[in-house]
Amino acid sequence: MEFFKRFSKRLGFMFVTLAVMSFIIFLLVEIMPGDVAQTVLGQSATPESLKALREAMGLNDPIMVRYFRWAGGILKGDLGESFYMRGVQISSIFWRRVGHSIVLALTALLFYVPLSLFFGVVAGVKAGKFTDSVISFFGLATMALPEFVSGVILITIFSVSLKILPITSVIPIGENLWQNLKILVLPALSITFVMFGYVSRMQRSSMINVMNSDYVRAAILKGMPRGYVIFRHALKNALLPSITIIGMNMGWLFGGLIVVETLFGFPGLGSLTMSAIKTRDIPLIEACVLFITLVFVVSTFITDMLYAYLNPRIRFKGGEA
Amino acid sequence: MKNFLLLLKQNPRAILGLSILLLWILLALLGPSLLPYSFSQMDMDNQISRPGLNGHLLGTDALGRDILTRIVYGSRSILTIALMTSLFSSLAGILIGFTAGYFGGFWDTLFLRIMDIVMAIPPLVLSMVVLGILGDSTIASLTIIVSIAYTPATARVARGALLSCKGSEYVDAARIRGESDFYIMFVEILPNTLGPIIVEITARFAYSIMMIASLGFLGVGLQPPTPDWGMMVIENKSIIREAPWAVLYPSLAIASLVIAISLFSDFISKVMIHEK
Amino acid sequence: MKKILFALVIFVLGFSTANLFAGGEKETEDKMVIRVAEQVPNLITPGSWDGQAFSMNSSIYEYLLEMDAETGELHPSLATEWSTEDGKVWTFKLRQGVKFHNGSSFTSEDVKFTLERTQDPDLGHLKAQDFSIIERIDTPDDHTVIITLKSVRPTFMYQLTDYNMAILSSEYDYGKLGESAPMGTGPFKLSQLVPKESALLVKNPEYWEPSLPKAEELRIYFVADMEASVSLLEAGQVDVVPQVSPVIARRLTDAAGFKVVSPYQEHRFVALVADREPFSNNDVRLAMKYCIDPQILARACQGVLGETFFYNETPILNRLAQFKEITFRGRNIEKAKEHLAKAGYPKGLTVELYYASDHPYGSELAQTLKELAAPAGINLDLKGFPRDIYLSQYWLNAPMSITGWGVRVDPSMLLTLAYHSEGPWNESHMNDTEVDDLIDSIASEVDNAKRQSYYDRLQELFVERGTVLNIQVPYLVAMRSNVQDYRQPATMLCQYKYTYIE
Amino acid sequence: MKNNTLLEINNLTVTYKTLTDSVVALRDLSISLQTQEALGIIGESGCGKSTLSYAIMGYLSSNGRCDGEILFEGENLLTKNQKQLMEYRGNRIAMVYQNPYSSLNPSLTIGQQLDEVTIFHRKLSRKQAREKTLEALTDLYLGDAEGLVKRYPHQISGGMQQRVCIAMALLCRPNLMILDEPTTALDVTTEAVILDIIGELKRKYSMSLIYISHDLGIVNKISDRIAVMYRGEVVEMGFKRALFSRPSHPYTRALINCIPRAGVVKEEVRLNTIPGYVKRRGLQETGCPFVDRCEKRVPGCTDKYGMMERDSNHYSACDRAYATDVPDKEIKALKISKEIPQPEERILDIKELYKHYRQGGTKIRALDGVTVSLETNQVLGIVGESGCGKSTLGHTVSGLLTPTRGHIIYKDKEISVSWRKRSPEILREIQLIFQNPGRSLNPSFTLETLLGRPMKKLLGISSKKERIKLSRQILAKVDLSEEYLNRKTTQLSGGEMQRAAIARAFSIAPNLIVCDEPTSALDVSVQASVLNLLSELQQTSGASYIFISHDLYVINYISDYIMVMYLGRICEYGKKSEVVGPPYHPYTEALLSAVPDVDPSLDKNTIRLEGSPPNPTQRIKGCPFAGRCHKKIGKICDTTPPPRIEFSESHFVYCHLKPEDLGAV
Repeated sequence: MEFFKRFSKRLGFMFVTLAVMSFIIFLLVEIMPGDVAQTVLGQSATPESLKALREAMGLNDPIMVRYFRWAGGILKGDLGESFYMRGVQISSIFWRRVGHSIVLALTALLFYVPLSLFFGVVAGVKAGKFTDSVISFFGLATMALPEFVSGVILITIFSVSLKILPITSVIPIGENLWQNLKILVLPALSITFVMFGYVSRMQRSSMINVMNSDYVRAAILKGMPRGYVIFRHALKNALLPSITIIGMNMGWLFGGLIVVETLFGFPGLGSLTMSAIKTRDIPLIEACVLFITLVFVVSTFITDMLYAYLNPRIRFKGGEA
Repeated sequence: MKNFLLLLKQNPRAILGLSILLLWILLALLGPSLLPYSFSQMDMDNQISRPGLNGHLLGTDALGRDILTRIVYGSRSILTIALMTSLFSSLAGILIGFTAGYFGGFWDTLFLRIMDIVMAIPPLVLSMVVLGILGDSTIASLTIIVSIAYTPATARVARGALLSCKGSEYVDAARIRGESDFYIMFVEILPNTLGPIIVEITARFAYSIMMIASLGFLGVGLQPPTPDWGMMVIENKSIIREAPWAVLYPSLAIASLVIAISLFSDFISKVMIHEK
Repeated sequence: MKKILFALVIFVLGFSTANLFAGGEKETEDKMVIRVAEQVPNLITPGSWDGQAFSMNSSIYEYLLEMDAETGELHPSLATEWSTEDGKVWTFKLRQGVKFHNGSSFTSEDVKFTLERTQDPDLGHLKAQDFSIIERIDTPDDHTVIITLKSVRPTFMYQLTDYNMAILSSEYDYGKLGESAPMGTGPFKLSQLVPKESALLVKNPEYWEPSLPKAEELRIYFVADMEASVSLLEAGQVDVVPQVSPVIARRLTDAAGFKVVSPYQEHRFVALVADREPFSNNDVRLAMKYCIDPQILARACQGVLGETFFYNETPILNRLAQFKEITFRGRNIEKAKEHLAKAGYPKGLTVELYYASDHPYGSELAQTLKELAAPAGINLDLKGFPRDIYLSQYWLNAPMSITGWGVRVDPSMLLTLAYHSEGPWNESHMNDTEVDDLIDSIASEVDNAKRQSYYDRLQELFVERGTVLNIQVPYLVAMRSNVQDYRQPATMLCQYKYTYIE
Repeated sequence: MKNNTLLEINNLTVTYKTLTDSVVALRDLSISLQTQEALGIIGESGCGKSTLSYAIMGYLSSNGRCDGEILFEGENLLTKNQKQLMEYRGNRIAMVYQNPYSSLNPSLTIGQQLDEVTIFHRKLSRKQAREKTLEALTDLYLGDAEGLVKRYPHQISGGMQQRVCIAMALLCRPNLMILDEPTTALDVTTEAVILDIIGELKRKYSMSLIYISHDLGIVNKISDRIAVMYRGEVVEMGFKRALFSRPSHPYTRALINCIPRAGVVKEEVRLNTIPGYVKRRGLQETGCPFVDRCEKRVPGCTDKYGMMERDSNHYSACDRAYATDVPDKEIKALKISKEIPQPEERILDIKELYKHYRQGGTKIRALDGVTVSLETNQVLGIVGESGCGKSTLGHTVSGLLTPTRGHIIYKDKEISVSWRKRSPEILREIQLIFQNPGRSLNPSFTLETLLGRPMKKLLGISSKKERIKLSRQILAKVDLSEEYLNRKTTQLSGGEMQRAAIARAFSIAPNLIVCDEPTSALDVSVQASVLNLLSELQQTSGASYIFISHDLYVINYISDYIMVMYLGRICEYGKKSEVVGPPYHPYTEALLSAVPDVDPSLDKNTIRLEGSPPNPTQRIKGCPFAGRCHKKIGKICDTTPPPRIEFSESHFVYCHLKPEDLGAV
């Protein structure tokens, strides 16, 4: 029962956050200097054409009316028409790009989550010894590399000198991402560096805390072999906090995505956001930023629930004997 | 302070971090006057020349400008912005975190919801949108934007530190002496929460350098010709085949500075724990 | 529970790594395909097309007349013949049996629609000013068009070769579909367009010239930066990459299997705005001119002065016939300081220089100009913006700016646009009656010798008190050596129908 | 090695290498333990008793170094590596820890954690192991064992968790069980039950025990022989009766005298205190560890030193406990008149006080209608187990908490409001002393600021010089020297910190001081000096106290009136002598029987209170104690609130029993 109550409360918060977020994004783009119509028409703008375009885009209506029209559209899945590329429906290019970004994000997750958890645990168990200082130093070094720095280094190694991986991620026409998985490797690796450093350090400290806890000492003094104690007693409690950390870091991951997709020209949501901001294509900016926020909020929610479900102290709150 | 030096001696990694950091600070302060070239001086005779050739230790970029000078100048702007950012976001963080944590109830939940919302947008995206809109990013606008992006994180740490002290008896003792809330927060509790807050400030320092460099890379960094490490990487990316050093050295500069600070902040957190 | 989780992770990891390296080569294609990597296109509807995505539009749309890439003469295309007696009334005979891609037939009605469309106020057509000269358009039959101008324009036929004057179908709604589904009478038809990513064009089976186009397909990849496009070229994934930088051009010509052509020159006009401080005073303009060292500017753009790179103080390209050789004043900091002192700025001045930071040569030129002007005390405060923001927010009302201008075979078209006091794109806000008269008489003068004398006078005037620094940069196109017969005349429209792969 | 000696430890020395120097935890320690024998180890905190237990289990932290030998059934454990030790741990030597909650894995069910012991050591199948587990749980009188095995540790009470740990230790019928302060974290009544069970199981499975505690009373109850440890050494070892009646080492004698016991009251005697505090032991230190604090010190003490057999089976490192060449320090009794001084006027009047607050959805009834009053210059002692509302009462009086209903009248002024709305005089006149001295003084301030602040704030003394003068005077009163002024709290010992807190409270001459368990966080010897200080200051300043504690003997020592509380309500109230003697409220009777006494001769049969622990969230219609009362008459106790029975005009009890039944002991 307690778990369900917590679940519905968090769900409520999530929707509230999303609603407020959508309004803030709408507001943020509203306060943009410069007139939207002027941006679209560019150098060919004449007073009459500006008026006509503003009318067509309904820019003269009060802000709240426009917000609810836009929000209504979003809920119905219609992301509206791009200001910049007139006549082009945003959803036509948006979802394809989102698909690519999610695959890239998942590949990055597949690379760094198992690696950082494994090395975090090993460093924690062998705290103070040589392996620990090697892993910690490596973790610290990689954490300090912004995505584009590690990307540039990877390019110079793999593309410029070894020439085995493409320097830029372009999907030939008529093919899809699954036929060109090679373009995923370098972008995913660049993100993996930063995230690995961060998560492995967290996992190491949580592992050390658990190894020094009373119940691990009690288990050892019950005569249980050290390996068994680590696997059975320590690991489960040590991995729990990492779930929230990975969930909380999705925001960082998406920040990284933007940098990496720009560096490698990867046709994903990040580079789309970048070109939207560059061309001030307002509906596209709103759609991209809202989607990034949605993914972030949903992932935090999922990791919260996963943490609550796996942690018996929260799942079985009631039933005090 | 005594055991600070003592601990330092036993921790080679911290010494490494501290020395690199001091080197960069020294370079930022004295560097420009020592170097023969100015950061925008164009030596047209040897554009894209290899490192070490004709007087350019780290070679030159496409416009024949000395890369070493530009990196040294770049360190000056990135260090100032990062320093100011971590200070502003920490001050704001402490103020917000403390008030929310101390008064609790409505304010606390309001604060948590706002923090959720502000942190919902990844800091980089938030800054990108705002800077993309403002157009020209100066040192001031970059500092403000990055500080806003990082205040939630510091506020959360400050709030956590306060909550751990708020329950202890010396706060109750102060209360029944009739002390004002302000006195309790900033005279009684603040000195005991300096540990985690200082650790947070140094960590924030490292992260803001990474973020400023990333913003530069995305093209919303400082207006040229003032050198900005992130911008240097993207400017020279198009000649990465001919002049890999023009891209590599700024990247290594960023990496070295951030690693140095992370090593040092790692050490600071050990000292703080030892202090308790 | 833990064991299943573990097995799942191993399976997924194994699957993705195996797949990564099994990319494998696609099956070799028998059809002849030309693959192009180009800048991400901005607005592509004719009329508001700012001329970036050449390959796509120049293959889908066609024009009344076509320019020969070598000689620059005009050849019949959709119009078979054209004639005028007094330069005021022009008659065009149209080609028979031509069809639009959507099947509708090409008639004089479509030409009339295209010309009248330039004056549509809601559209903001880029050629509105040039074609306001038209008095009346008559279409006696389906294949003849008679255009009566308000005043004599001997070179009027060149106006019809401008890239924005593609012949559009009167029944097709370009306002709504122009960006998502462009449609014309050209040699290639649009088969698939993924905005901001790629475009697939296929051979137009009913093209009026049966033997053309030679290639079956034209695949265009829109790639953000030039380095990425060149790496695709080197990796053999594309055949042609337009608009490469001189550095890369040099690298490719050295390497085997590639070649670089330079079809024409482009302008980079540095506008010294005449109606605002500080450049309203001609002395300040002269001071700025004395700071310029063309050799340094050429080097900054990796070009060679006099070969791929030219500089003068008039709006006329060195390579054009109308160009008048005037000896360059040479860089002279002392003279520059004198002029500044005379103009009332003994201690120098600061002026904001706006430019498009992501447009080729933009940031290099801006930073070099700042470096060149500094010794004379002129401090240029650089303001770089992405191209679209620059064009829409800052261009036309900045004190000093660098803007890229395409080439026009007939310079008078450029002069009326940019330097006539009523010109829509008068970025330097020039308001000089003598210049206006010269431009008007050039446009209307029938006699070639007399017209050339006006050009010469105009160029002397610009050197004396002009408001422009005309930096001419090369437009380089890199391609694999097996790409044959690549043609791109001064109208900037590349003619892929002739190109073939060996 | 005599034939039935189970464990023999010879010259065991353990040193820890810290950052700056190395510390000696155990020095040249020798103990032997026979089969089926219970050895009690008593010693104050920091004397190395836990280090001893971990040394035996072979689990010293990485910077620890062990010399000497630990022979268990003839085998020297120190020579064994971790793999070989595995065979001993949990199988032949088992250990139970102080904090049951943290020694059970939070994310494994209780069943899983017990089964794995027999699965590993006895190679049983999963099903057989579960049977053994259920069997062990019923041994510990844990009803509904089937349900318990599926639950997680956080779902059961502290007492039950400790029983589960003991069951876990017994699974393989170990020959030796080491108990490291197993009941310190539990309530007195729960403690009594567990101690009984341990005694029973020891006999049933003929195990030998090592019982480690700082509380001499508990050790008496469980063990036959007692070893007294001080700063890493055994100073005396022998049978408990001989040790209590005729202690040989001065430290043992001092230790026994400073523990408040039945019948020891402030009117008759000042508690014997041991000056100074336990210092860390360096490598080079030789001679008697107690020399710096011993009253019977003679020059020879610092060099000649060593354990010797005083009489049969009674060893000690020194026999000068009752040496006459140095006279006993004469302890001047407080000049307190026998009976309680005439009440000048009523200082505090509490009427029908309620305090309910909400914790995560459930309503906690901390105070459920308390009416009591206090005269000037008197000490009201409040005693009760954890969760009975005694601290909440103290906090509402001192203004930290606002009462839900009811009135608190202080010198005919209504103060049932929180500290925000109280006038400065009230804030000055009512002070609060906290349980944990370390946390009640701000760690980053010096004593000077700590003492100066209240004077500046509440007495308005603006001049710094004046404040320092006053601070010096008050420090002298709590016998702390002047140079303590510029020391930070982190540099003080536990006792010194509490004395500083008391100084701070008295620095502004309050009339009413609420002492919330001021001594329970301190060592026994330090506790005595604080209690003496508090009663002295109370007499000289004429202030009145509300003294809260869970230790009945401490309350008996210091208070004039005693109030026994249970689940937010009063069970019994009266003068000290009336409450401690018959007639009793059943709960008082149970409490008195449960408190272990230092004197082994009076072996009391403890009243075992079974039933569910007190749960403050339930609405109580009848008597709060009905659920556990051993004298429950019937339904009436559950349904109707007990009437108030007056034994004298100052002594009353809330109970349904007739007065004469309550008289029975």
